[in-house]
Amino acid sequence: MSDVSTTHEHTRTSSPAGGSPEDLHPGQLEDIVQLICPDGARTASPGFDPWVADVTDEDLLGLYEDMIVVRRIDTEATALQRQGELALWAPLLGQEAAQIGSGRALRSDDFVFSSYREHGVAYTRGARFGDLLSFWRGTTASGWDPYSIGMATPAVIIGAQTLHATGYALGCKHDGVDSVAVAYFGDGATSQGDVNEAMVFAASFQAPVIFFCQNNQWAISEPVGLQAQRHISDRAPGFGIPSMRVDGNDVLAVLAATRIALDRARRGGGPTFIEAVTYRMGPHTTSDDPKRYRPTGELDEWAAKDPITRLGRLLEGRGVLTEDVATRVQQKADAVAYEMRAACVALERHPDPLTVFDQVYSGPHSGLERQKSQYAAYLASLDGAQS
Amino acid sequence: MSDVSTTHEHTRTSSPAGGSPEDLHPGQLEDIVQLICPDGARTASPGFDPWVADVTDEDLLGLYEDMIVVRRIDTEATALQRQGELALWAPLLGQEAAQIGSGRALRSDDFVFSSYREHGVAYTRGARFGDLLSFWRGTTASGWDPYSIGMATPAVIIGAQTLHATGYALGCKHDGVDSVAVAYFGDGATSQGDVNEAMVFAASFQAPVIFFCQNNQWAISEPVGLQAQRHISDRAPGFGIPSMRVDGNDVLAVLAATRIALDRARRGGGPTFIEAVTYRMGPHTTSDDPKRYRPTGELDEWAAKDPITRLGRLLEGRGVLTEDVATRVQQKADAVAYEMRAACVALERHPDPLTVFDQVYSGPHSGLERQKSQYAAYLASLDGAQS
Amino acid sequence: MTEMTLGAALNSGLRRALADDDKVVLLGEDIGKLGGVFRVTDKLQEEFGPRRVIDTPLAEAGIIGTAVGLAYRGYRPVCEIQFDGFIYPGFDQIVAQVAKLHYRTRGAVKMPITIRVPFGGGIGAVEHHSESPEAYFAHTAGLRVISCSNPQDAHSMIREAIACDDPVLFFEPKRRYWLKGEVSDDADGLPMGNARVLTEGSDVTLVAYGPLVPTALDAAAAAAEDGTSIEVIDLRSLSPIDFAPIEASVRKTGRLVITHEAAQSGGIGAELAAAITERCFFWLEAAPARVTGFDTPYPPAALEDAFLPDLDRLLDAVDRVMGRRNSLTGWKASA
Amino acid sequence: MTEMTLGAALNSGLRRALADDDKVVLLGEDIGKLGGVFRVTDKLQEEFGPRRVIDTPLAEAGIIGTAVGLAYRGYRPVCEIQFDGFIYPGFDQIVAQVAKLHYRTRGAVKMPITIRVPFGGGIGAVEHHSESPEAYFAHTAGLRVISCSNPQDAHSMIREAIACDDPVLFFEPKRRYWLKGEVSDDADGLPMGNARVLTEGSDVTLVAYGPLVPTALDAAAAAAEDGTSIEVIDLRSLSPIDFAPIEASVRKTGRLVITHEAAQSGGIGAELAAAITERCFFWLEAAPARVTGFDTPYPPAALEDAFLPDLDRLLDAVDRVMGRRNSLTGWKASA
Ligand SMILES: Cc1ncc(C[n+]2csc(CCOP(=O)(O)OP(=O)(O)O)c2C)c(N)n1
Ligand SMILES: Cc1ncc(C[n+]2csc(CCOP(=O)(O)OP(=O)(O)O)c2C)c(N)n1
Ligand SMILES: [Mg+2]
Ligand SMILES: [Mg+2]
Repeated sequence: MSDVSTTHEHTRTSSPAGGSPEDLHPGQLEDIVQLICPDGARTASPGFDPWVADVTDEDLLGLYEDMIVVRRIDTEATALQRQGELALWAPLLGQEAAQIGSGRALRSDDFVFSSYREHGVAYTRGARFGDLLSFWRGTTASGWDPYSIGMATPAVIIGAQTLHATGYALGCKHDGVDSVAVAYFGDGATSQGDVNEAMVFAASFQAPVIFFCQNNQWAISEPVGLQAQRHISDRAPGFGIPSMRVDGNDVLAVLAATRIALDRARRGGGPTFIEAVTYRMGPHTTSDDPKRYRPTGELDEWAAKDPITRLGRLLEGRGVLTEDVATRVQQKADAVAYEMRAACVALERHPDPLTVFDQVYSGPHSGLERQKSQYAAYLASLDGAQS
Repeated sequence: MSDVSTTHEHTRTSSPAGGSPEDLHPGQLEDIVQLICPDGARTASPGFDPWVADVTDEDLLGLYEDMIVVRRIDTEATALQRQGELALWAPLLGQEAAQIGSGRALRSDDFVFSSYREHGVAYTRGARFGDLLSFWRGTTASGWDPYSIGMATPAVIIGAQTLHATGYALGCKHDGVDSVAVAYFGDGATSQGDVNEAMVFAASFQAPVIFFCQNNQWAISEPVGLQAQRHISDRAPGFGIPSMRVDGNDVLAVLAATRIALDRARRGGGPTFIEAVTYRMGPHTTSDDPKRYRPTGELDEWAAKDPITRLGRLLEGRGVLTEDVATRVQQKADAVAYEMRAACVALERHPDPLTVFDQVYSGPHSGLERQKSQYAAYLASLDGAQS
Repeated sequence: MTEMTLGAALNSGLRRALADDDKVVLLGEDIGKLGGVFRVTDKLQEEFGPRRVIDTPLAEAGIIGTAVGLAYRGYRPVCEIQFDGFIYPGFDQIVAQVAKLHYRTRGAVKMPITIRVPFGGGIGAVEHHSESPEAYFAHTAGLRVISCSNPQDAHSMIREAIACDDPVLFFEPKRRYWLKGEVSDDADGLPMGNARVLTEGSDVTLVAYGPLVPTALDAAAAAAEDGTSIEVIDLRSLSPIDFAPIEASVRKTGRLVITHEAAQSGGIGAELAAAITERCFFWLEAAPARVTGFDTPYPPAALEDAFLPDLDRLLDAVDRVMGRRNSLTGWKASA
Repeated sequence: MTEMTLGAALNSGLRRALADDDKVVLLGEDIGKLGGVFRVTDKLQEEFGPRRVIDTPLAEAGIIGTAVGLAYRGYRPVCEIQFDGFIYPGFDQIVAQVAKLHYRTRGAVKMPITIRVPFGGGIGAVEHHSESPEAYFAHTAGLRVISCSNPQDAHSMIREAIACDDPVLFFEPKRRYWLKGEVSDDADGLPMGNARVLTEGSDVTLVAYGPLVPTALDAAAAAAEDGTSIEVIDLRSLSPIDFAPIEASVRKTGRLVITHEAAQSGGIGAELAAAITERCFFWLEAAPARVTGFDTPYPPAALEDAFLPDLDRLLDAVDRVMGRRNSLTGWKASA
């Protein structure tokens, strides 16, 4: 007798409640939502199409431009790092659709809690270039003022921000507003206790939060199979959180899924989990060497599913992306890169040493004040000694 | 359009893979495995029956006796606490079947990692009474030598032991033995990061570990609905861990489920999650006052599903539990209680103060040695001053 | 002025904070219907509803992390950690997030989070229920760490902590929850960051905080009978430490004894001894003495009397710094 | 004797430990194929297989908690924490389980777990990658805390830590991973618990550990040119502290300077200053001086030179304890 028949395996790839998978997601591969195929074909999806019915070709071109721009930002930042202008950079290469599709779905009063790789999301929120880079240059501990763009300071501690998003969402709910908090994190992050606790709290409080996981297949050198034995999207339902698995290289599918989740949250339906299946085409950071662990061929395989190429093909097919338009988009991207580089090198490299004491506390602190004045005296004495 | 149809809800109560629920668990209520009804009737379950086919009436009587005894131990310990012989006690009242049914399924070379309420499990492992109580009396930081009975020192930090069980199980696997680690924890514990990380690690390593959750409906004053929006057993499959939901007041169903999980683990099938649905009929601990939070009627409702009564009815019906036998069992329980009380009061109340320094480290430690000798000198000087 | 226990004074301080500012929310395990295992939040959920007094799932990182998000949203969360020994699962969120977010965001985001921790031993509890983890937080930049020792301070300081825009670790002396005292709504106005001189004295400065303050006062009374004059200082703020009154006192007495229940190595006493030595080296007649818990885990209840600083150990240290006798080297009292 | 970097010396120490005892297993994030982000475990998985060198899921509590279970089963786990600032999610498992299980079980269960932590700043890294959390662990009973400062010690001490039946927090000075030195398999035999006098001196005792040991040696060399004789002591063990050689040194020099990168308040320097004052009060010519990181979070890279103790700050402190000048009070050097 096999024990398999006596226990609840629950572990097969789940299909949506009601209806067969085919009815709902004609375009999907392996139970994944896809609206634009790698070859640029638009596939119909009765379940998701209505959520992007209002998206015009103009809008699509906008998303295309966004993706071109953030890829250019990424390339430029990588170059800045190689040139010693940045200390480090975590490339988003390959994840443009996941970030632009979700970021562009948000309202300005929504609030993003991200990890360190969400430069594309930050771009959609309107982060200034200097603020995008000062952290990576080592000038400041972080960039933008979170309240100015509705996006928290990125969390480096893996997973911590998912709880912050949950708490923020609880606050929105208690405030009676329909703003939504969105937590971005990676596949590796799903192993952290914090992320699982966030799902418990979000489900318990029915908080208007979206857990947006970019499954880019890798956590530094560790493949996603080490972190999860099932699709990552299979985890949330057990916590009482509905989930979706979308092609993260399909900007339209990501947009649709995010809109669905936002709508549910705004209408009091609580949290939703989205797994955007994508790929980190670059190194983990500029310090990393993926050659040590990436199987040969894998990169090529994913290059064939490139998020920008496929939307480009669709738009070309529709005659929207003409050569002229493509040139204009590229010029915009170059202008952005130029502006960003200028903002980068303008960032202070040698702040006043005494600022090390600033903003530790919001009010006076006797201990720090003493250390600061002693340090000031010391610095002055050095001057004295040197003079 | 409703978003419900477009997202994978996955959230309905799952049924076993293949076959209708009725085929597999005729006796179950709400998708729960049950072999003995509250009225004592034995219900058939094609999936689970084969796993207890070898259980004789004599064996059942043994389980019955175990439950009577551990309930008596529990009552006696509560009395000892009221009389000031114990500082605290965490009653297991109501959870006898969950603990005896699982504990008796284990081999001596299996290893238990429990929480603080598993006195019944400790009894099945052969813990001595003094060792069961010295922690609660405040005499020692813990009781038994874990290696002597194959059961770790109970964990007070909620959920921590689930990771220990996972690590131990990984060790068993690497040692090439078929011993299994069993982690016991409560419904409240499922909210802790550690428990979720344990599932991630166990699934990733395919460790031979059983996650045995006694869902006794309460975490101190918090009802299980605050911790989990779905059945607790619904959580594990998303981690890639098959799960079962059994009537935790049905000792036979618990035995069967535990055997299934043990068998899978021994054969290299990895972890299993068991939710034993039961009820904490007493206070959280002797310091707690459930009147502040327990809805009226709830206790009565569960009293009707008492684990001991139902097995008693079954055995009476079969003519196994005669009045004579009942008396013998009661005498055994009383004898155990008597022996335990004696062991309790014999426990040292005033250990040598200098033992406070013992066993912090396994080897010499200059810092502690100095503190110890200074403290010894101080104590000696007090004697001197008082003489 | 009303007489109440320290626990009740906290309860009334929390009630006032909830009433005064609707951004104040309480989060914790069993703080609702049960009113907390020590009843410090008794009836507050009934009064302010389950959106202000929130029973959370059982996870400390979850509690603190959720509070961080609420603070981002403009709330002033007050988190209850059920017992000292259960704060560690929340340690990362406290140390890496709560403590650092103001610095990280260069002041853009405030973290007015209060984390209430019943701490210390002496109640005969089982493991993890009697710890004194305050030094971990006092070593963590970005946090303020305070502890009260009497009902009036409990009431005033909890309100001040909640009103403070910085995160505050609030250590409640659990074995003194039942200590009674007069409480008025307007305290004497001594800010929570300040130490308080409780008894003036000329021979020895004795610094304590939280649960050991009453013990220190007893020691001063006993010493006074023997003709030794002790200045007892209630530290109140463990980070930052209010050094001015201690410096002033030590410059007068020349002798310092510090006491806490936490392990000696790296405890608050180490910082106090080091800093006072730096500041008052030429005034010291003897090395500052520390009377503390040992460098062991908190022991089982049967051994806690051996572990905990008490009157006799304080007096022994007083004798030592007075050069009278020295248990450490075996020189016995002649009495 | 071979010349190698400190990182390579750790690698070879780990390799020896794996080869000598098949109960030794390595656990961590990215320690397998990648060989760790600092390559300290480079090629070890290739050599010993994925059951001995285990890439774990991304969760520090999971790593430590799994190690506890392995230790229960008789293994000797060596856990790598990728960077100092990522140890906090594992804090509860370390402080409440790893540290206490031997005491809790009255010696029945041993916890021969080594937790490797690359720590400290100076590498221009982003937040959480430059912290010095050692004081948290030195304040925790049940742990041993050590730190190496040169390749030979790295090699010998990691092997000794793994062989030790108690849990050991092993702090690796990450900015010195590339420091080169001779390494032999048989070290000089100085146990990991002992401090080492690196240079004899008569004027000032200067205690450092980990990354600041080379800085301390530089300071001693610079001071020697000015005619000041400094005795540099490499602490090596932070818990317990090996006081004997420091006491002996201070009784000779009368002056103590202590340095570390961690925040000053409640750091190792506080304990050292307090304890040495207790032990050597009548020999001290000046209050022990601490040259440390400030009581702030570790700053962004552009400010780390301001934060980190360096040669000049050490010399300033030497001048101060020598009574030569006092930057603290504004008395400037005449030079
Ligand atoms: C608590 C913690 N542990 C370890 C790290 C080191 N670390 C930084 S990124 C990373 C991998 C994260 O992988 P994933 O969550 O998949 O995100 P991705 O980098 O792929 O975007 C690790 C281990 C960290 N930042 N925080
Ligand atoms: C980390 C931690 N937080 C809080 C507590 C306090 N506490 C002790 S038991 C308990 C409830 C546990 O509920 P559950 O897991 O359902 O187990 P049960 O007591 O019902 O057996 C709580 C909150 C603890 N022991 N550890
Ligand atoms: Mg990833
Ligand atoms: Mg429970």
